[in-house]
Formats: sequence, structure tokens, C-alpha cells
Amino acid sequence: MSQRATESETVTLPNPAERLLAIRDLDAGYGDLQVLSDVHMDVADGEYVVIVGPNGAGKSTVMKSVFGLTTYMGGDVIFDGTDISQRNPDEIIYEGISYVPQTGNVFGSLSVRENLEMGAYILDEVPENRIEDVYERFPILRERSDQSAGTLSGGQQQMLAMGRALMLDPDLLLLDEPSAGLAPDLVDDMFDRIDRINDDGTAILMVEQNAKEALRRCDRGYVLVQGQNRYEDDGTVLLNDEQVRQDFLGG
Amino acid sequence: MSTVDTVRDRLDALPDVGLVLGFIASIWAVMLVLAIAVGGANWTNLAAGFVGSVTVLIGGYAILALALNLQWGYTGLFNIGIAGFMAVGAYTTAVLTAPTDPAAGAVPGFGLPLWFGLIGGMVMAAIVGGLAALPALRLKADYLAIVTVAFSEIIRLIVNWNGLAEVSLFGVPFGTGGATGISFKSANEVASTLINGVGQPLVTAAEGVGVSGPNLANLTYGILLLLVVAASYWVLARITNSPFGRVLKAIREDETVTQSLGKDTRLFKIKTFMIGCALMGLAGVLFRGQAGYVSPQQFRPTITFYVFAALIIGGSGSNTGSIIGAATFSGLLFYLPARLGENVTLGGTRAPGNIIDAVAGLGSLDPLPLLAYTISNVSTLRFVLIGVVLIYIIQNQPEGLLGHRNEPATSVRLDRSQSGSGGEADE
Amino acid sequence: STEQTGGDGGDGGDGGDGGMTGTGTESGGDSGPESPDVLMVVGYPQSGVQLFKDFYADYGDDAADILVTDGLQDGELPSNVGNDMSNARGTAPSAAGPGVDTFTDLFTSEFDYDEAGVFTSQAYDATAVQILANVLAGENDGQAVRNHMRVVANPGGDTYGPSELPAAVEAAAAGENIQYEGASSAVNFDENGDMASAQYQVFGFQDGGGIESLSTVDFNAGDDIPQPEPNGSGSDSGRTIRFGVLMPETGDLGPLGRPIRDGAILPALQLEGEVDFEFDYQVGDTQTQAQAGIDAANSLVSAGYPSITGAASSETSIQVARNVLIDSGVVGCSPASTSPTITDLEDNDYMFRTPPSDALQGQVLAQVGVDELGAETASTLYVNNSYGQALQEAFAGAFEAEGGTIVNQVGFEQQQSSYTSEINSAMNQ
Amino acid sequence: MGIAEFARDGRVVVGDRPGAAVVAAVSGFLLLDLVAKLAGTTVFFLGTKLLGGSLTVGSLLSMVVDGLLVGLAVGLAGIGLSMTYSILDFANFAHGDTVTVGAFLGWVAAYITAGLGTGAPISELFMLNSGRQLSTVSTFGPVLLGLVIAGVGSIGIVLLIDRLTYRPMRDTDNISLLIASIGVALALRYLIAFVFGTQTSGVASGGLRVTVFSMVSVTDNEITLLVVSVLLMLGVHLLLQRTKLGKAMRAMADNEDLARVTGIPTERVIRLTWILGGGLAGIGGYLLVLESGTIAFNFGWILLLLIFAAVIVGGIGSIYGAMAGGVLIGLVDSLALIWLPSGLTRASAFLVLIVVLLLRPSGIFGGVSTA
Amino acid sequence: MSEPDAAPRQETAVTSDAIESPLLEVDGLRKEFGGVVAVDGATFSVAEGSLTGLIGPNGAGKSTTFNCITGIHEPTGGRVTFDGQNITGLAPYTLANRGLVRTFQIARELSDMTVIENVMLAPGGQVGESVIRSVTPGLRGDVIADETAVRDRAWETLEFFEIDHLAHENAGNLSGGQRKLLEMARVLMTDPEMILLDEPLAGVNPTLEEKLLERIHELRREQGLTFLLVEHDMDVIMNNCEHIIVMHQGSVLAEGDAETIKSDERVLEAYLGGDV
Ligand SMILES: Nc1ncnc2c1ncn2[C@@H]1O[C@H](COP(=O)(O)OP(=O)(O)OP(=O)(O)O)[C@@H](O)[C@H]1O
Ligand SMILES: Nc1ncnc2c1ncn2[C@@H]1O[C@H](COP(=O)(O)OP(=O)(O)OP(=O)(O)O)[C@@H](O)[C@H]1O
Ligand SMILES: CC(C)C[C@H](N)C(=O)O
Ligand SMILES: [Mg+2]
Ligand SMILES: [Mg+2]
Repeated sequence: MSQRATESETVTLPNPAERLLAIRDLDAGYGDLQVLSDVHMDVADGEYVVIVGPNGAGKSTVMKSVFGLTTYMGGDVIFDGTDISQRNPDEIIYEGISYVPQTGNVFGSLSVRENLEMGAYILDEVPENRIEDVYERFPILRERSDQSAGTLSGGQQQMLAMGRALMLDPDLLLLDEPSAGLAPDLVDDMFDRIDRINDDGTAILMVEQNAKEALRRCDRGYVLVQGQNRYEDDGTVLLNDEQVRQDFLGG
Repeated sequence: MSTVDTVRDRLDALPDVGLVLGFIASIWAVMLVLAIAVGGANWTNLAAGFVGSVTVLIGGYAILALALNLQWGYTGLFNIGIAGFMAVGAYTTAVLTAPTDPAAGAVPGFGLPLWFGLIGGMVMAAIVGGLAALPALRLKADYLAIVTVAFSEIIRLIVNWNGLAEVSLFGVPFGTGGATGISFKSANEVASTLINGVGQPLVTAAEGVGVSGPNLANLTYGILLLLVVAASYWVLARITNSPFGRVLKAIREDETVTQSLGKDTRLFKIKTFMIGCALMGLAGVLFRGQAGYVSPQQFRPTITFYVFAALIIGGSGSNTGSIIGAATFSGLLFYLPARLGENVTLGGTRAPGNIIDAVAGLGSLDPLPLLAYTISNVSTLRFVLIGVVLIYIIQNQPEGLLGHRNEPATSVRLDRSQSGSGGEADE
Repeated sequence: STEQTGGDGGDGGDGGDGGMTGTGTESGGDSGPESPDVLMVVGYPQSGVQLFKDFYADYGDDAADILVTDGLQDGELPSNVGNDMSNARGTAPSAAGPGVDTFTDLFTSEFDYDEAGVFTSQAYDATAVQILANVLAGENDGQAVRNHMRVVANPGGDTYGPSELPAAVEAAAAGENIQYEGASSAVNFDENGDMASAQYQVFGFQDGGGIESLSTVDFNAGDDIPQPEPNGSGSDSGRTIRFGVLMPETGDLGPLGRPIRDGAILPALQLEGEVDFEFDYQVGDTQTQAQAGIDAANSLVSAGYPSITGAASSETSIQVARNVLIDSGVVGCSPASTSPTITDLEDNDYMFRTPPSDALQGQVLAQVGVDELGAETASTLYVNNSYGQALQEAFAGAFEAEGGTIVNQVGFEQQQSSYTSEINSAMNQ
Repeated sequence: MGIAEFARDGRVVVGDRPGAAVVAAVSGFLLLDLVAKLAGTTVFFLGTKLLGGSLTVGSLLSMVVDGLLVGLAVGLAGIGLSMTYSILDFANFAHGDTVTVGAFLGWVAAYITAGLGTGAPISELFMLNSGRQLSTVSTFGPVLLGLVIAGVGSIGIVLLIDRLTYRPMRDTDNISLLIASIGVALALRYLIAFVFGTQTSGVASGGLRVTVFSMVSVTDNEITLLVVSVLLMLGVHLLLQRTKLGKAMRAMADNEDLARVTGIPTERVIRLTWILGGGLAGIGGYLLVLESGTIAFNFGWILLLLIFAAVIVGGIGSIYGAMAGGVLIGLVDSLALIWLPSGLTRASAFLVLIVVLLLRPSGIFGGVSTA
Repeated sequence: MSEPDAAPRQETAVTSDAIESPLLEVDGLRKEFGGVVAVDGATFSVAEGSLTGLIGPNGAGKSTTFNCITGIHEPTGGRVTFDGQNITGLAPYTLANRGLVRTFQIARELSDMTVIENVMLAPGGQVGESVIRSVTPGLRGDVIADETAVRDRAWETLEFFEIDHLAHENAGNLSGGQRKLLEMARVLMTDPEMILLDEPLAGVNPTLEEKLLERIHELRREQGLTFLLVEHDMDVIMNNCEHIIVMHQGSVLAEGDAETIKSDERVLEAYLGGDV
């Protein structure tokens, strides 16, 4: 049985300091509009965590909040023991977090290669071997390396965005619907790839509408509804929970 | 809460017509107070002069701001060539109505009646607007802006050009007058005729309290102009609160989507551009040509930016806001400081000729020279004020005084109709 | 090859044979474009600075002689241009009235000027006449002032000059017919409101700044001078005499306009305390633009001033008269507008002026060109307004009448950032 | 998204082939006419003058030189406008007044250094009633110092303005920023007018005239303009080419949030943009004054439209575009005199702007990346 | 001007004469961007009243095909026929008025207008879209009557898509999924004959997804609407579409019903990646 969030409050949360990422009582939104209230979430070192929930629940907002892209209204975001909740977005990448946003995730007027170079902006040298790695993974990108990213097809852009985030070797990777718009073979491929990245020790926090597949593969899952935690548990437990299936996974 | 907020809350409480009239009336009151303060025995005449001038300014800017609001506030067409379209309207009217046998040194025109000239001016401005829009409409917002401003400069340079000062077509001489400009039958004469005819008792009464004929005529003209504003407002409100207005808003947001939903957006844009430009043309002659004289200097691009300032202060997207903005800008920021500066004297301290001499006084702890210098340069400094106000508004209240009221573009209330289907209540 | 600008360029190669290239293939012996012997420039000081800078930068000192007019009689011009302008001559209406010395003393002691600039004495006269007319008429009413302008200025009654201005005021207050003889001239208005006689000076620019008067030319139109009788009753003491001043304090004419403005308020400063009247005057700035002038004039009119000294530029004066003064019945008396158009203005007799019409100046200028500079060909470069157009036409007409050839006539707009193209056209390059 | 833009682009190219043909025809005709004029022949057709006239090579050259000089300064000033336009994504209407501010700061500095110790009155040091004219040859030190101060000073002013005006509105749309810049423009321009007055002052004039090919003469000041602007353009080119800055700027122009997520210190990039843009604007203004010799409170404002024309013709965001556009517009402005009366030459520069925008909405160099 | 009919016809792998009453026919469609050939002679047709799936790997040219059909792009070559008429290269609004509309892969809401305004914008031929009628006193009555009807229909549509509680919210404040719903709602309001849907379900919550599909079937049944659907979710495609077109590298690779497609070797290799 999955735990109701309300119940889980009585359960003592793990000590934030032991977690790679710990979100506590987070309130956030846009301008005057509050979207998240009292959200909590944990990602342990090397863990694979998935957030699911209906459209507009605030999943993307959680992601953006970690990166300081929303209006902060209270609570803590603790990464690796330090509070980053009020940090500038451009500093957070130095902590070892990479992020693939749901929309607007490539630089449209830069070429494919330049997009990848931007992924390693904080390094002094362009890491040619990593660009090679990305090209290996997504050969179409090599083919289009001089095309401007804005003219790639929807799926190609998704690949590029992923590639960009992998240019650094992050401790934590935030992925917002990475499989959206990908062809089925690539969807599987993408999930496999994420598994592999995770196996290499990178912790993952991912939002997916392809919830069944995501929950099947992850360690733990959160269900977010109307800006609040609703359920949290192991992925497979959530997957098999009748209520969750009914309400969020389409039966 | 910022001051703007408080002002805004107050404004919100009033119905629109009351709001506008009340606002203009309070500007008049300010002028009256000023006149009493500086006018001495002469105050009635001075007050009539102040109020008349400020009303003309408000009227002129209000028409322009309303037109711009249609183009920019609603449709997102960033037209910064207002001055050019004003020039087209004003010059067309002028050429049509200028006497065929002008005074020595002036250019002849066609000598047609004024109403004909006004309509001609609007039509011509609409046509030129349409022509300018036709190729330019596929450009993105700020490119359109640059094209329109370049266009307006081209228009100004052409009417300024001596080659067109006096030409003749099929033996009929006419022309723009070049840099010298052109004199024509002014709309002002309507006001004069009015008060000298029907208004004769009024004139007598006014003279009785010391208001001079010219001032009365000016005041009458201002009020006539406000009537034109009212008519424009009525028309524009109906245009924007309709499905037509809705398409305009949609174009502002995303033109491709609007097209995909079956709207011929170019047609809508051209129509909007033409309607707006026609109004700008009308304002060109009624406002800049009030005295019956137009010249190229009156149509420099700066006036365009004043109209923008007016609209932004009032709130782009709101017709009522356009008028309030025009009144605030022209009455309080543009006119008032100049009159204040003119009428404040510092007991005989003559203003130094330059700032060094003015500051030099500070050395001997005499602030008067600097003060006198500042006062004598009020008409310069008011533009600094306008700039700062503009920045303040756009930073703190980007919707201006009334832009937040941005009413839904429709002719009906948008709430779920009671008799309607389903009866499903809100969650 | 290089040369230091400002050098005296002694080779005097300003004849018409200095063409550099010009191997035209057209028949008729006319071998390509040739630059004119003399360049006649009608303009205002601010534009003038840019214009002459561009001229000297491209053509140096020797390409042509320069003729200028009253609008460029600014002592600061050479230093602003950065060239001594020794190749330039100019003409301007001069101050030749009986009271000129008194005026100059008054002017230089009251204000911080070294010398009385162009049109300052005319400005003094314009205001003085208005004050006298106002006092004689006994009311601050435009029509009444208009009706007494000629009474106080033209022959008939005792004669008063600037030094006796207070006395003149007393006489006018007593309702007497008087004759004011001014600083600039005898100040006699003909039926058009123009001056009946005129004197011009020929000037050059002085080395260390300032204007050097070289000679003078007199005209006496000898027209009939109307001598109306007063019908005003004079004034009781203690009245406030009101007049407006409309001057280009800024803009193209700014450097000339400010001293002229000071000349225009000088009578009031001189009279304050000396006579038993109050003076109320207000200055409006035309910015050397017709529209701004109209706005400023409207402001003066609505504040109730019955007469105005101004404006300076002919363009502004004409538009202000047509669009403001005539309709509202306010007297205008320009101390500087010289365009011939003003003579024929249908002004209901509300427009006067104290300088002479440029119909004459064109002739003087042409003479200077032909006789003093020995020019056979000339181009004109004129500010594109009533003043520039008319004066260059007058000059061109007179120059051709003297046997010269006009090469090019090029108009320019005020206050542009560069005049190179206009100069090139005029120089036929 | 990009789709719509590309769609429009595609249509424009197809739909306007005839337009391009017309332009080509007109330019061809003008060129032919020019050749005829230089040869001094006139071609008549059916009794009317078809083309030709007369024009000397010398005067053509001097027009070219004039256009080139103005064009270079306009292009230099345009680089800044182009950068802020593409990176901060708004058309900065205060740019022209930045040019003015830089020029005033630089010239005051030059005047003070030139006048110190000569007993000149203070007002002269502030150019209020100048009698002095500076030139590169006769007063090299002061002119050079002024150049530096023009750059440094306008950088300071621009950073201050950014801090006060634009920074609080980083998240707002580009039109709001544009409007704020109109406010800045007004405030700057009239503050200058308040301090320095509204008159045009003559401040510089050539100290040395050099005649090239015995046809065209240029002054030392003009040569300075030429040398400095070419050097600066090269410098900017190298800076953007050799550092990550150029790419970071473009990334920011594209998608600011994503840029921040990638670790690009956006605030710093913005500051650098202002520094480069403001400095070049100020120096451009200073050099223009050096060349034209006069300075007035609104000269930059009047120039702004030309600068815009240059930037847009060249393609927004492209530095080479700004330079080429500047030179092109300068040349058009000056060479139009061959065919048009002088009152209309400026109009022809604007006409070129409009035509370019219609035929190639992204400018001549549009789409070609810079760094 | 390019003459679309004159473009060389491309040989395609499959001919499409199988369909009896095609509403939309695409013949030899071609689109190049500079050097990139995005659509390379695609030929297929869509039967009236059908729900046809259009699938293919990323970059196969599906969105570009949509753009060419709906007039967003001008095709480089080929011919598009709708309802028996040549519509190649017509402007989007003309097509919409003839009953052919589309949604965008990346939702494009009109963000500063409210949700209900977004939806009310859509119906074609609204009386009040004429300036004269809106302004002239006698004629405005018609406008208001028409508006009332449009409004009521808008509310119904919003209720169906479960975004009626957001009616007065600015569309820009919606979440990713909500925007997709709005996009669908808006397009339905135009009273179309045929709708091209570009990945309408990507990012939509599964529960809602089922409802949407149900609605699509309902619209087909009740109003005879035709749908062409691009979607990467194979379950959705296989379970709902009676006809499926597979694109690959700009041209049609295979066509047929779910079974045919699933068993097509080339499709498996190019797209489905083995297991379905
Ligand atoms: N930029 C924004 N400004 C204002 N409100 C926003 C903004 N972005 C999102 N919202 C609102 O915040 C809420 C949560 O949005 P969010 O994008 O986090 O949802 P989500 O769970 O990611 O949904 P989806 O699965 O549809 O992507 C929504 O109600 C949305 O309307
Ligand atoms: N404007 C353009 N310029 C250059 N290439 C383009 C342009 N638009 C699309 N392309 C290319 O055309 C090909 C087809 O793109 P399209 O968007 O049609 O693919 P798609 O089938 O919709 O893919 P997806 O499923 O990933 O959305 C891609 O390779 C893309 O890079
Ligand atoms: C002040 C003067 C130079 C004015 C000039 N005489 C004119 O008529 O315009
Ligand atoms: Mg989301
Ligand atoms: Mg696609």
C-alpha cells in the first residue's frame, strides 16, 4: 500500500543532510500565484525518482524551483547539505545538477554543436570527447551538427536537450518529460539510456506522463496533485495501487 | 502599495464617462487655481486661456492615443510613424481647403469647404496607412516600428522638399509650401463662427468678466475637440468590444494561430491600420493645424513618442485609459510645468545664461541663480520629468493607470448563461 | 600635398580657371563643372557653424569667396567654425538712427555685452514705439495700440530719441502727438508698416572675434509717410503697460536672438522707476520655428498682451501674424524680420517692423560681390524659408542684372548634422 | 515558435522575386547613369533626357569619402545597438542619446585638458561659449584623452541606467523595455540640454588637410575617425571570436532561462553587453563630433534613425552587419545627391532601409552568425 | 513563383488508390529547407470520416507535411487536394474556412487572452467580425445575438474538456497539458470537417487521454468529422486508427490497418524497433 502524504507527515522524514536532494515544505509559484504548497521530496545519492500527476499539478514547477526559476515563497531546497533555495540559477549548475526543461530546452538559433558546447559552458575547454559521446548516442545530431537547433524536428530537439545536459557529469539530473514526442523505439531507448546514466551513479529526478513505464523503472515515485504531495512510494507499489491506477494512470 | 495603485483604485470606482469628465475637470481646476495665483486682476482671462489651451492639448492627444490604442494596444501593431500619418491628413486637408487665391507668398490650394477637406484628409491618411501597412505587415513588431518611423520621416522630408512647394496639375496650381508650410481654412474658424453667431451673448458675457475673444474662441475649439474625442471613443469602443476586436487581440498574441483558425489576419491588420491612421490624420489637422497652418516641423518623430507616453501612462489596451493618459500627459506633464515656469519669478534675480554661472552662485552660498536658471529652463526639464514618469510607470505599473481593466473583447457578458446547458456548476 | 588650414592661401587662385578635372565630352566649349567665384550664403548662426565647418573642411580657404547676410552676422562665427573667415564679406541693416550712441551705452551697461549686436537697436525701437503707443492710447488693447503706432513714430509733434524716452512717455501720457526718432533709424512707418528709409553696412569678420564694419550704403525710399493724429486720450499715471516679446532664445537663431531679446526689454528696464507707470512684459521663445512661435504667441495673446515685439525670423513672423496676431487683434512689431513678403502681408495693419525689407539688401550684396570681390559667377546657398528664399532671389536677380552668372541655387534645412551635400551642389562638385 | 518565422521567410523570398528584380533593375539603371555622368555624356530618348549629365571623378570620390566616414561612425555606434537589440531583445531608443552623452563627456574632458593652465574661463572648459577648436594634430593629447573618457564615461552612464531602469525589469517583454528606453532617451537628452544648453557649438576643426590623389581632401580629424573606428571594429571582432562571450551572448538572446540553467552568468553577460555597446556608442559619438566639428544636445537622437537603418540593413545581431550597414547607409546618404535634390537624400537612406527590410527581413547579414 | 503541379512526381513505395472516398489527398508532396529535404514526395489519402494515424520516426517529416497541407509552409512541389479541390499553397485561413484545421505540436495559446476568449475566437464567419456591423447602431443587434450563441457553445466545449473552471484565466497561465486541451477545444469550435492533430496527446495525463479519444470517436460518429493524427504512442495508434500511414525520411513507407503495419518488416525496422 502506498502512503498518503498526509499520513507520511507523522512518519519522520529522512534527515535532509543524508539526502542528495531534499525539498522541505516548499512553497513556490509565479509572481503572485502560488502553485506549490508544502511540497517535500527526497532524492538519495544515485537514486532514481519519478514524479507523476495530472496536467497542471505543478510537476514542472518543482523542477524549476530547484533551479531557482520560480518565485520562491518559503521552505528549503537542500542539495548535498547546502541550502540552494535562493540561489541564482546560473550558480546551481556548479553544484552538480543538470536540468532538461519540458519546453524551450534548446537554443533555437545556435547550431546543434554550439548547443552542446553551451552545455559545457562552465568548463574552460570544450570537452570534445563528450560531444563525441553524445553524437554516438544520437547519430542524427552529428548529421545535423551545423543545423540551427530551432529547425530540428520535435523529437530531434528532445535528443539535443538531453545531450546538452549530459555534457557535464552531473550528480543529479532533472528531466522534465524526456520521452514526450519521441518515437516508440526512441522512447524505450531513452528510458534505457536513463537507466544506464543512473547505473553510472547519477541520481535522477524525472517527470513523466509515460507514467507506467517510468514507475516500472524507477526506485521511488511521487504523485503530485494540485501543488501538493498526494502519494509517495516505491515505483512498483504505486504502479499496482488501484487508486493510483484509476486516478492517474488511466486504469 | 504604490501611489499609482491608490490612484488606480479610485479611478476604478467610477463609471467611464464620469471618470473621464471628472479627470478633465480636475485638470481644469488646477489651471484655474494657477490662473488665480498668478493672474492678479487679469485672472479670468488668464484662466480662460489656460483652460482653453489645455483642453485643446488634451483633445488632440486623446484622439491620437485612441488611434494608437487600436493599432498597438489591441492589435500589437507597433506604429511609430504617427507623425507621418498626421502629416498626411493635415496636408491633404490643407491642400484641399487652402484658398485658390492666397495671400502673397503663400501657396494656393483647391479652396474646397472644410468638411470636404477633413474627410479627404482622413481618407488620404487611411490610404497611405494602408499602403504603408501592406508590405510592412508581415514584419515582426519592432521592424514594423522602424519601417513606420522611416516612412514618416520620408513623408516629412517630401512635404518639406522645395520641389513640391508649388506645383501645378492640369494648370491648377497647388503645393505643400515646402519648408514654409501652408495656410488653409482652419477648423478654428468653425469655433470662431460659432461663438460670433449663436454664441454672441456668450461672447458679451465673457467680455464682461474680462475674457478676451481669442481666448473664448480657443476654449470653444477645445470643447469641440472633446466632442470629436467622444465620437472617436464611441466608435472605437464598439469596434474593440466585438468579435472584430477579439480577432485583433488574437493577432497581437499569435498571428499564425489566428490564421489557422480561419481569420484573414492581413485584412484585419490593414483595416485596423487604416482606421487608426484615418484618426491620426484627423488629429493631424484638428490638433496641429488648429491655427490654420501646417508646416513640416510640426511632424517630427518626437510627437509620436509623446503619444506613446500618453497611452502608456493611461494604459494601453483600454480606450478610457487612452483618454486619461492623454489628459495626464498633456495637461499635467506637458502644459502645467511650462506655465508654472513662466509665471514664477524670483524677485528680480535674472536667470544666468548658462549653468556654470548658475552654479557659480552656490560658491557664495547663493542658490538663487541656480534656482532662477532651473525655473527658466522648466520647459526643458519637463521632458526629463516625462521620461522619468514613463520609466516609473513601465517599471511599476506596466498596465498604466487603466490598462489592467483590459476588458474582454466581446459584445456580451462572458459568464456562463443561466439558462445554458448542462447546469454543471463550477468546482 | 598638405597645407595648414587657416594659412593665408596667398595665391589668390579664386578665379574661374581653377577647375581640377572636367574634360567633358559635350560640345559648346563648356568644359565641365566649374566652381563659382563667390558663394552667397543666407542662413542663421547655428546652421552656419556646421555649414562653414563643412565648407572649409572640404574646400579650404581658396575655393571661393563668401558672401553672408544679416542672419550670419555673429561675431562668434569664425571662432566657432575654427577659421578666421577672412574670405567672407557680409551685409546687414545697420543701426543708423540719431539715438544709436545712447542706445549702445545703455545696452552695453545694462547687459553683459561688448557691443550691440545686429538688430538690437531695431528691437529697442520696436518696443519703445509700442510703449509710447500704448501710453498714448491709454489702454492695453491691441487695436488701440495699432492705431497709435504711427502717431508716436512718424513726423508730427515734438521729437524724442532714446535718451529722452522718459520724457516721451510723459508727453504721450498727456495725449500729445509726438515723433520718436530711434536708435536704428528715424522709425517712420509707411502704410505697410515698413521703414521708409534704410541703411546697410558691409562687414567682415574680425580677427579676434567680433564684427568689423567696412562701409555703409544708404537708401531712402522717400515714400509717403502717413501722419495720423492721435485719438487716444493719454494715460493716467500708475497704469501698467503691457507688452510681449517673442524671440528665438534657442534654436538656429539663438545666438542672435538672445541679444535682440535683451534689446527688446531694454526700454522697460530704462523706464522703470523713471516714469509713473508699471511695466509688465513676458518673453516667449520661438525656438526659431514657426510652430513653436505660434504656440508661444498664443500663450502671450491668451495672457492678454496687446502688442508683441517679434518675432525675429521672417518665417516665424509671417506665420505668427497670419495665424495668431491678425485674428486676435494683437500688434506685432518685428525688429529683425526682413523678408519682402511681410510688406504685402494682409495683416489688417497689425504687423509692423523696424528693419528694412530685403528687396534692398539683395542689391547691396550683389554690388559687394561684383565690385569688391570681382566675382563673375556666384552660387547661392540659402536657408529654406521665407527669409532665405526671398533674399537669395533678390541677390540672384541683382547679380545677374550686374552682368554676373548664377551657377547654382541650393536650399538647405536648418540644423542638419552635415551640409556637405548642399555645399557640393552649390560648388558644382 | 520558429515555424511561423520560417514560413514567412519562405513566402517572402518566393513572393518577392519580382521585387528583387525591380531593385536590381533600378540599381542597374542608376549605375549606368553614373557611368554616363562620369563620362560627361547625356543620352536622350524621344526628346527627353534619359540619363547622364556631368560629374567629376573627384567629386564622386569626395562623396564616397564623406559617406564612408559618416558610415563608419554610424556603424561603430550601431554595433552597440545591434548587441543590445539581439541580446536583451529590445530596440533601445536611448542609444542615440548614449551617443550624445559619450560625445559630451569626451569633449568636455578634451576641453578641460586643452584649456587647463591657459586661463580660459570655466564656461569655456565646458564648451559653453567656446572659442577653441581642437584637432588631432594640434591638440593630440586632449583629443586622445577625450576619446578615452567618451568610452569610459558612457560605459559608466550606461551601467548606471541599466541598474536603475532595465535591471528591475529583466523579466518583462521587449516592448516594455523599448518604452522604458524612450523614457531614458527623453531624460538623458533634456538633462544634457539643461546642463549644456540647446545651442550647436563648434568644437573641433581639422588642423591639417591632406589631398589624396590630388582630388579628395581629408582632414586629420577624419583620418582619426577612420583609424580608430577600424581598429575598434577589429578589436570587437577578436574579442567575440576568441572568447566564449560571443556564443554566450547569442545563447542568451535565444532563451535566457535556459542560458542560466546552463550556467551562463546572465547578469554578467548583460553587463558586458552594455559595456561594449555603451563604450562603442560613446566613442562613435565622440568621433562623429570630431569629424563634423559641431556638437548639440540632440545630435545622437537625430542620428538614431540612421543607426537603426544601418543595424537593420546589416541584420540585427550581426556585428559585421552593423559595420557594413553603417557604411552602406552612409554611402547612400551621401551618394544619393548624384540623382536627388539635397532635400531628399536622407529620405533615400530611409527608403533603402525599407526596401531591404521588405526583400530580406533579416537584413543583409541576417542569420549569419558573428562569433 | 513555383508551380507546384510542375514539380517532378516522386516515386513512392505505396500507392493509395485503395481508399474509396478520400477527403484529403496528398500527391508527391515535397518540401526542402535549404539543403534538407524534409518531405520527399509523400503520397497518401485520408478517407472521409476516418481516424487515420500518421506515424514515423522523429524527423520523418510529419509536422512538415502538416505545415504544407495547412498552408503554413509553401510546398516545394506536389499537390494537395481537399474535398475534390486543389488547395496546394492556399493560406491557412482559407483552408480553415473550408473546414480543414490543425493543432500545433507545441501548443500555441493566445496567452494574454482568457481561455474563453481563446475559444470564442475560433468560430468562422462571426457576424461581428465586420467593423461596419459592430459599429453601426442598427446592425449591432445581430452581432449580440450571434455572440450569445457563440458564448454558450464555448462554455459547453470548455466543460467537455474540463477546463471550464479556468474560463476567465489568462491562457498563458495554463500548464503544458491544459494548453493542449485548450488547443483542441479551440479547433473544435471552428466547426471543421477535418482536423489534423499534431501529437495532441503528448503530455496529456492518461486518464484525460482516454476521454479525449472517446470524444474524437464521438465526433466522428455524430458529425462525421475526419481526423489525421500524429502520435508516437503506439497503443493509441493501433487501438484507435483504422488506417495508418507510416512516414520515413520524408516519404510514405507503408500504409494499412494496424495488423498490416505491425507485421511490416520495414516499419518494424525503421520505427517500431522490434517489440510492439
Ligand atoms: N509561467 C507561469 N506563470 C503563471 N502560472 C504558471 C506558469 N507556469 C505554470 N503555471 C501554472 O502553474 C500550475 C502548475 O504548472 P506546471 O507546469 O508545473 O504543471 P505540470 O504538472 O508540469 O503540468 P503538465 O503535466 O501539464 O506539464 C498550472 O496551473 C499552471 O497554470
Ligand atoms: N525550417 C527548417 N529548416 C531546416 N530543416 C528543417 C526545418 N523544419 C524541419 N526541418 C527538418 O525536416 C525534418 C522533418 O521535420 P518534422 O518536424 O517534419 O519531423 P516530424 O516527423 O514531425 O518529427 P517529430 O516526430 O520529431 O516531431 C527534420 O529533419 C528537421 O530537422
Ligand atoms: C534675426 C534675423 C537674422 C532674421 C532674418 N533677417 C529674417 O528675416 O529671417
Ligand atoms: Mg510540466
Ligand atoms: Mg513533429
